[in-house]
Amino acid sequence: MPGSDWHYNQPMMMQLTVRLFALYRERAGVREFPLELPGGATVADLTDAVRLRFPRLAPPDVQIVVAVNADYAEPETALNPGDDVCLIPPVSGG
Amino acid sequence: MPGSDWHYNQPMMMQLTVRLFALYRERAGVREFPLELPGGATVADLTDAVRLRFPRLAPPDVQIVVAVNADYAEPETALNPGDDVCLIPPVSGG
Amino acid sequence: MRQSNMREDNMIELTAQPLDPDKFTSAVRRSTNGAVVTFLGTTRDNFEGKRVLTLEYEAFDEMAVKKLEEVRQELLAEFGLDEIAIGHRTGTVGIGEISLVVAVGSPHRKQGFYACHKAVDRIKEVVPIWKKEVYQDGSRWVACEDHEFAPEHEAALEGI
Amino acid sequence: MRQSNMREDNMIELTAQPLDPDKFTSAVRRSTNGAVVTFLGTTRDNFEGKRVLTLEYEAFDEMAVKKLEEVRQELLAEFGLDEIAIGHRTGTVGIGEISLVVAVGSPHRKQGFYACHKAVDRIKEVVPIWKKEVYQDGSRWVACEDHEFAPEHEAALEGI
Repeated sequence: MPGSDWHYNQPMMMQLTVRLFALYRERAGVREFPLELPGGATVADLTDAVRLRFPRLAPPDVQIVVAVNADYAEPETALNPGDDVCLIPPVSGG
Repeated sequence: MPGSDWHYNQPMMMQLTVRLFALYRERAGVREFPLELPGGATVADLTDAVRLRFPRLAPPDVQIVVAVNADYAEPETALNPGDDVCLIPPVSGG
Repeated sequence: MRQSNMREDNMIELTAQPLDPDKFTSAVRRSTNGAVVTFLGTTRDNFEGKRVLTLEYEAFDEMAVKKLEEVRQELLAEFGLDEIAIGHRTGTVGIGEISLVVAVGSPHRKQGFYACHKAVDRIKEVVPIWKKEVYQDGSRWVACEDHEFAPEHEAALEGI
Repeated sequence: MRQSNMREDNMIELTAQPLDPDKFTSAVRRSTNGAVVTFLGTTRDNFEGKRVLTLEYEAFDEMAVKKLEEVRQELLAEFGLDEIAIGHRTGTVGIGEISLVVAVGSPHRKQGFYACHKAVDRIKEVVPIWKKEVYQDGSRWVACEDHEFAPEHEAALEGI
């Protein structure tokens, strides 16, 4: 497991579990997946990583909306280890 | 009973029954009363006659709304014998 | 005593019995559309700080049903709705009970909200129904504020 | 399986059970006021001519309840209402059933209508709930039209 003393030159990595709902869950074919990101990574870094892993999740011109700890997060929001991260396709309740 | 042959100079009179509701019924103290008006009388003639008979029914600056045959009537509407005439105080349903 | 004055098409009801809102919303629900907007008017327990004990609704029944149906037809035509159902209480209505129910079934919620709002406004404007608030020490016909005899009116009538 | 996710104050409900509109209107009725406006969203039997067999609602439960409560608090503050109660179905919902109920109790009907309308709009914008229409020959996540892969998107992705 990566840690601050694993290598002095290596940025601290954080382990996240990303959950998916509805359309995204079906397109990815998984309910959740583990994702490792550098310490200090933002929501935008996360969606970049998600697109690399699941290129067919959303068209390039569609922003992937992310909820962090059950609230909508901006692309520049910094992530922290242990955050609850969910990918939110366009909602259609009612 | 007055009729066209009662006196050749007498205009034909018509007999109406005027019904009252709610505030007007209570102020007049009657549910209905008979009213004799000249043939060709209008709703305005009727409300004039009503005010003479029941001066305290409505203030002078408040128009007495009249329904003829269960529909709102204009002051210039001509009345006919047998019309169902009702005095409609300001409504307050709901 | 007349207990209910329900039209043949069952979409207008003037009744001395308690109104069941579910009956009206059910009457306008369609599996082809998606929006039902309902208004319930309920009787208040106070007027300008005075405690209201009960309400008495009086209607010119025949004309009231006719006007309710006119309002219904106007709005059906104006907003392209599926259905409107309207119920109004008459007689003695206890505090907190439903005196008016207007249910609108609509393909689009926006039209449903507008139509229901307009229906309630129109009903309060044109339907010959009157309510009287009964207090411990008297009563008052509602919405007749500008129609009460002010002192100058009383004076003007003295000479008649 | 979670059947119901009712908050302590009982004004927000996310549930896999049928919604009873009367429960919500009753929760917001007050004898101190006079207006209850209710919206019922019901499931449609068709989409662009295709027959819909059933609907599947999926929710991010924890966040959905939180967002519903936020919408409720926003509108209570904005419109000076007495109370708002909101219910939303999850799971499989048959055609013609109620998927959403919003009931607003208000001293004034105008505010009641505005608040109820705005509540429905906000719920459809911000609450993480998704519906899927199930047809004889497939299914579709609703409101994802502009989010589907158009042919040029498919092409752009070929190289990845």
